[in-house]
Amino acid sequence: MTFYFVSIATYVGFFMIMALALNLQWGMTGMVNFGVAGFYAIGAYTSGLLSVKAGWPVEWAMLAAPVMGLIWGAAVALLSIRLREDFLAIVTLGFGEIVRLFVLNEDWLTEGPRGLRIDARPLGGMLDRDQYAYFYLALVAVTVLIIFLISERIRRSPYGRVLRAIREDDVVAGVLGKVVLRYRIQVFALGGAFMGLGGALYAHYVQNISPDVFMPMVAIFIWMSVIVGGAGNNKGLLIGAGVVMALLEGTRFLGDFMIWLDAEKLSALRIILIGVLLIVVLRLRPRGLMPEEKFRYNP
Amino acid sequence: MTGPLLAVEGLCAGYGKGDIIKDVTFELSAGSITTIIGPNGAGKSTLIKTLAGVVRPRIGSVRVDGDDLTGMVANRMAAHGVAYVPQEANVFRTLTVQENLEMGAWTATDTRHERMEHVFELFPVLQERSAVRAGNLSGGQRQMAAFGMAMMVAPRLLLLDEPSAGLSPKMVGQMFETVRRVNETGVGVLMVEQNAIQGLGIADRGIVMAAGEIKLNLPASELLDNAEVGELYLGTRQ
Amino acid sequence: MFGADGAALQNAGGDAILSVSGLQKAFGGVQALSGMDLEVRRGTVTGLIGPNGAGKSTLFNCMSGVIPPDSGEVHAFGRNITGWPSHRLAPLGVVRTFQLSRELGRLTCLENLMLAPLAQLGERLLPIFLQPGAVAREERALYAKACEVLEFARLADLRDEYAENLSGGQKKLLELARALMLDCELILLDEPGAGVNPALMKTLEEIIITLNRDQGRTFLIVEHDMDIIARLCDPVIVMTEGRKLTEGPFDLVRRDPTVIEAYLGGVA
Amino acid sequence: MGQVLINALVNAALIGPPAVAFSMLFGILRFPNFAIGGYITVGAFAVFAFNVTLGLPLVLATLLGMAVTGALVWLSDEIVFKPMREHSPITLLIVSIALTLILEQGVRLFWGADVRGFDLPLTRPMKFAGMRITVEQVWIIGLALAVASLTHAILRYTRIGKAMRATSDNFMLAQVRGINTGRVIAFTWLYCGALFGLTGTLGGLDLVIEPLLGWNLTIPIFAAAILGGIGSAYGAMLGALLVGIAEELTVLVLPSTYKVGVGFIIIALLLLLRPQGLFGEAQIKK
Amino acid sequence: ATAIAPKLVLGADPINVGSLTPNTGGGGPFGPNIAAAHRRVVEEVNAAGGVLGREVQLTQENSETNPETAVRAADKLINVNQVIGILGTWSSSVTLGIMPKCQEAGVIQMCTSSSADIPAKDEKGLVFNFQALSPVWGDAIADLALRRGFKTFSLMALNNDFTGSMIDAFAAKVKAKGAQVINEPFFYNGGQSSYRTEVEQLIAGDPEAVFIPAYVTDFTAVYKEIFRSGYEGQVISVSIATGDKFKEAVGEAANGLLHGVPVPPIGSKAYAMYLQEAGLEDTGEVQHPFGTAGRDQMSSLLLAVEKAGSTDTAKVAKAIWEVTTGPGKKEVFSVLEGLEAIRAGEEINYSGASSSVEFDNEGMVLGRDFQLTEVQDGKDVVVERLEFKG
Ligand SMILES: Nc1ncnc2c1ncn2[C@@H]1O[C@H](COP(=O)(O)OP(=O)(O)OP(=O)(O)O)[C@@H](O)[C@H]1O
Ligand SMILES: Nc1ncnc2c1ncn2[C@@H]1O[C@H](COP(=O)(O)OP(=O)(O)OP(=O)(O)O)[C@@H](O)[C@H]1O
Ligand SMILES: CC(C)C[C@H](N)C(=O)O
Ligand SMILES: [Mg+2]
Ligand SMILES: [Mg+2]
Repeated sequence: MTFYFVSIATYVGFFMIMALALNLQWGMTGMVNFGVAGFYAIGAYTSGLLSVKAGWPVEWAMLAAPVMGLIWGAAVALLSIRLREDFLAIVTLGFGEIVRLFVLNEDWLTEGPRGLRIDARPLGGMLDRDQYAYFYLALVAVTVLIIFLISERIRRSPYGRVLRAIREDDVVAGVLGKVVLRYRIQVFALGGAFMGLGGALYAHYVQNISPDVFMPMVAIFIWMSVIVGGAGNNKGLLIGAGVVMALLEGTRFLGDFMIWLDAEKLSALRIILIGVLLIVVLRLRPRGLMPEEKFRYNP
Repeated sequence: MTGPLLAVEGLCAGYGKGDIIKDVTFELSAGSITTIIGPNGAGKSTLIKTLAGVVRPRIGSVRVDGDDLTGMVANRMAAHGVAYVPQEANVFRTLTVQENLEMGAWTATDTRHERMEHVFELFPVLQERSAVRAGNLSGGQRQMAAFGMAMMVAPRLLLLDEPSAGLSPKMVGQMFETVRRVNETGVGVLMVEQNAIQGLGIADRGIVMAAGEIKLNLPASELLDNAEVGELYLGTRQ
Repeated sequence: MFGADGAALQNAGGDAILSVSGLQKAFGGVQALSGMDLEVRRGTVTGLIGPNGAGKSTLFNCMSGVIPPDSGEVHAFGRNITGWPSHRLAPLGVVRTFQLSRELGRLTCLENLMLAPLAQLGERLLPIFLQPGAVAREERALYAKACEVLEFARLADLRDEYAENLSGGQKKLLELARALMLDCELILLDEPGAGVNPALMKTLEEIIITLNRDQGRTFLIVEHDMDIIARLCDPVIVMTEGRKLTEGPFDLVRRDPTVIEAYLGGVA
Repeated sequence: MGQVLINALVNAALIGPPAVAFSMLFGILRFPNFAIGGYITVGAFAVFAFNVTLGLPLVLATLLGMAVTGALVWLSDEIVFKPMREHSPITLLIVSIALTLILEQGVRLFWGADVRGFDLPLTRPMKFAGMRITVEQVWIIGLALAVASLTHAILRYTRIGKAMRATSDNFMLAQVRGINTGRVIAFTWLYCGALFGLTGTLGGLDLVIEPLLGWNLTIPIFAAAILGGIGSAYGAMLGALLVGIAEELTVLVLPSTYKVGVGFIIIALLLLLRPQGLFGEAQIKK
Repeated sequence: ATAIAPKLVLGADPINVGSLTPNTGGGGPFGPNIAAAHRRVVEEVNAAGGVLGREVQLTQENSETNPETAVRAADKLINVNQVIGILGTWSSSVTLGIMPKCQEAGVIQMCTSSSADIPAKDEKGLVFNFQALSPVWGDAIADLALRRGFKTFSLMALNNDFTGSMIDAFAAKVKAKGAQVINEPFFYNGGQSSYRTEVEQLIAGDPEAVFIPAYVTDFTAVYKEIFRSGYEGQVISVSIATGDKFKEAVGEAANGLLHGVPVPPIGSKAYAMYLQEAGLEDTGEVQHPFGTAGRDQMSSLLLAVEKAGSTDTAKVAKAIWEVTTGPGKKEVFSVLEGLEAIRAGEEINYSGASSSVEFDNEGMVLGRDFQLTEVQDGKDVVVERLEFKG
């Protein structure tokens, strides 16, 4: 049982990384990113392919993932300079799908639908199975912490203030001399980098990735984490990630109590329950469990 | 019915926690104009929104012509003859000027054409721009459209929130003149104005609001002459 | 046309820091600007008046990079700024307000103001991590300044309120206060007085006058309140139908029959 | 090439009506409602139940199915969305995704995941000038056109339509002018619900009835509506046509596996040229 | 005759077995059958006194046909339920997706997936596949199709691993036998809003026959489109896509369709037993191609546990071969028969409902018959059969 919790905690960690990144892009800056799964995939495949096919040391491969995420984040932001919020939604959604189609179809590179087996992992072979689980959890936790601190610093700084101003009204921000485009690109790229790193950590943890992993559903879970936690609030969405995972996993144990249901009905019921609980949570806490805090300067 | 057209008693209302307007009581007699003045954030718009049914009252009562309309939602208020022109967001931006005016006549479609003629006479520029979406009007034109919408029905009570803001001096004069003429047909008018001199100029009574409360409620001419009021709210004292 | 007064005016102001020539802008069939010309001289508080729909706000939009003009040129501080994006203007020294206030709703009043000043160190990504001390110091200075401006605008009590929760007039005040936070030499105000309580507006006028006299800031003000124009502005430019009608000291302009006919009506 | 056009037209006709409905709902409630997938699926199964289980003729079953779906969609508003009116669009978006999961799985709970079809034999195409089209497809196209014109006429000329546009523009002001916004919104849900029910039938005819039917249509619908400019009935139809054509033409240059992706790229390019959508109007705030 | 059947030993730890089936998503039409079959076997065994005197405790999870969810489900089965084996994965991406976790924890996997990567990636010899690998399918179906005399083919397939290698094998066989593949074989994605372009592309060269390996959901939509396109040639697919539900959904238009599949030994004893257990009538058609495998998975696992006398997975894995594979042993057709025989000290060879269940040394099933079927009057009629020759 402990190991189950350790591994679930690790998955929560991935969600947290992704949610922090999304919060930076959307919660703080107002840039809708429906292509979360695409960035996740970019990170996962970059690191996976570099370590499996190019023979890079796994640590280097994992560091290349955020770089790749950064580049693509900047590219997507540049492409959508002129777009309104809802259009950014389609462009990013499309981006996520294209990434998935790419890994699905370019099997000469990615192994396509067969999936990529990744045996390499950091400190692989030096720890036994139990120790390794703890080690990886620690690795993910440290990453979450670092990204959290960076995000918090941004949020509390004048930089974060500009981001929120852009979120509210980009024309006003422009008239006040803020180079809106630069901020948008920086933030989207930074978020992309965090997502890339999240993808890399995920890939080397599950050790087998395939295009099916990066379906839009993953993006939906990340969005849920941010919304349930409280958009704009980094602490809140850490909780949000936990809550969403608890919903996803907790409902698994349903079967232990409702043994009279057959597997198909049970799995339908489980997803229905996730949906209902989600609606209830949002109904009770529309701005999330921990809404964005107001800033009070008291120097 | 010989009582007042509008009777407000002990009204409290607000948005989040805490009341913005506190224990407001006043009456407006039929066929009269009352102008509310006061500093920014005094709660003038909140009061008028509460009377229009946009903000829910927490305590107190609102009666129009003896009917208890307390807590009634805005569309039913409108059906009861209350016409309201908001301070902000007062036109349908994506509808054309003409459609906006038609929306003004929602509760009284029969006299729509004459009334529209009348509004166009008043503000010829609206006729010129009648096919333009209201969101693309200039600030003042938009204000005319908003006012014009309220002119599309024959209300019992007209609630105006800063109708003169953004209008050119010439138009301000015309607008107040129109209000006066409408009033003469027996419509009660309650109006918030920062242009106090002119606003009070056509009014029977003036109310000074500050910090959510009614500070003074006097005949308009007395208020205009009141030195303290002049200094604090009108900026007339040098 | 203005004789001696016109000459006096020439001397009163310095060189033109903002000039617009032949500006045209059409929306579909509506010619909002049709060859607008205008000069704003350094150190003046210039008024811009004209009937509703004359094209004043459109002119502001074209000058501040919010929309591109169809033709014509805009020069500021000796540079041709036609078609520049708005974020390049503030560093050059031009800032504007909006007629319908555009507050940043879910920022507090204080934040709305602290956001405004240009070239803040803390607005760049690396310094917030590498020079936290300097950023904090800068923030303290901004904070002090913002508090001061909030005080003037009588918004001090609301400093931690979200701007979306302000009253209509308060939003206009915030709009003005935000522009005053920037150290811009040229400030364009679109109807700062509309909806603001006249007593308070007087205080604000004093601030504008102080900024103009003591710091040499230049203002271009669109306003329909003739008292404000009379007290603040010299010269006054009148526009109708997308172009300049006349220009001069307010006392002269207000007696111009064409101006009375088009704009003032019987009242003023 | 002609065939490509016909194919694109059929695609568009399938996506068009729900895109119109999506666009209307977006316009009036200000959030992208991703529960459309669930609604369409429910619609398809409702029609299936009337048509196959109860043995009613397809046309009648469709009408009944549209009514049922309309009612259900309206009910979903009463129960789920109405109490959340004030909340941010993205929160509502997430809620609508949760709702689509519930609807889809609810269908699965009753009917399982098997594929199904209506009681209507498949037909071979009619041929002319080397192009092919089936009777069903002609119907689909005709219905789509009818829906677009009807919606346009309602919005433009009827009282309720004007009330809908006013409500979608400025909710508070609409109330102030005396419009019963609650009733307007209820009508909008019912109308759009009926369109989703219709899409259930058309989708079931063209593709296959199964719980994910609606989900598979969601993204093209979303893209078409946005592309057309929110709130415009003809815009949504034209958006659908462009999405259809984009996807059809892709295959001429790239492996068809990239079809969906290229559709997106073309949409992105179009939006870069015309950021407000095809029929949307740019707004300049002053 | 059950004198030796032991009663459940009270207080003994149960034997934990996990079932991870695609109850929703792409495998949704098949998962529930597999899950139900697993449960039936376990119930039967428990009712008869369990294995090694211990109760078998079954935990069932839904993979959603999605490796991301499946990995977490597997995590739960491994760490919470402490299962010795995870049975029933269907899609290759799921089977491969959970493989690292299973290998690390030493958990046996039993699947019906067809990716050729499965044996390659199974480093510990813990994976047993109850399904022929897809190249075998492609080869066999091509062989059967060629016997019908077609000379030109066009190919397209749902884009997944299962169909990918099948198409290659099919094309290779076709060419080897002197017929032609006239298009550049291509893939399409499931879950699309239309398949018109794909069909257009497929029939462009007017081939005599088209081969489309796919899953039932997308194939139904594709087939309708082919029919509506007016294509008059022969459509060939795999039987998993053309079951009863498919025929109901497309109605008469299904007539004339050819489909091939590795078949349970129809008419065999175990298959008949399966039909009875599942409450199905014997229609002479292939029913529950994967449910049958589910039965065989659970049966062979439990037999192997009994045989190994322990739940040590390495030993159990070895015992799986012992109870299923090899000549000269007593043939058993159900788990109870087998348990009885093992307890009686006999060597057994389990013959299943999905196949005779013989594994090669990589754990891949060997003995599968193939059959080509034609839909006539809404019914499957066998036209060719390719029997597995041991
Ligand atoms: N986006 C637009 N589309 C169509 N017409 C427009 C648009 N913007 C402005 N106009 C028109 O251009 C003219 C000038 O508008 P502008 O807002 O510049 O006037 P203004 O001088 O600021 O008036 P006010 O004093 O009322 O604010 C008006 O007639 C207006 O209707
Ligand atoms: N939506 C809102 N939510 C919370 N507080 C609000 C909201 N609207 C107004 N307030 C607060 O209520 C108070 C009164 O606002 P109101 O709009 O009634 O003032 P007003 O007298 O009309 O001012 P003005 O002359 O500036 O229009 C203000 O302090 C404002 O901050
Ligand atoms: C149909 C099955 C035999 C194959 C399985 N669906 C796979 O993806 O490998
Ligand atoms: Mg107000
Ligand atoms: Mg203006």
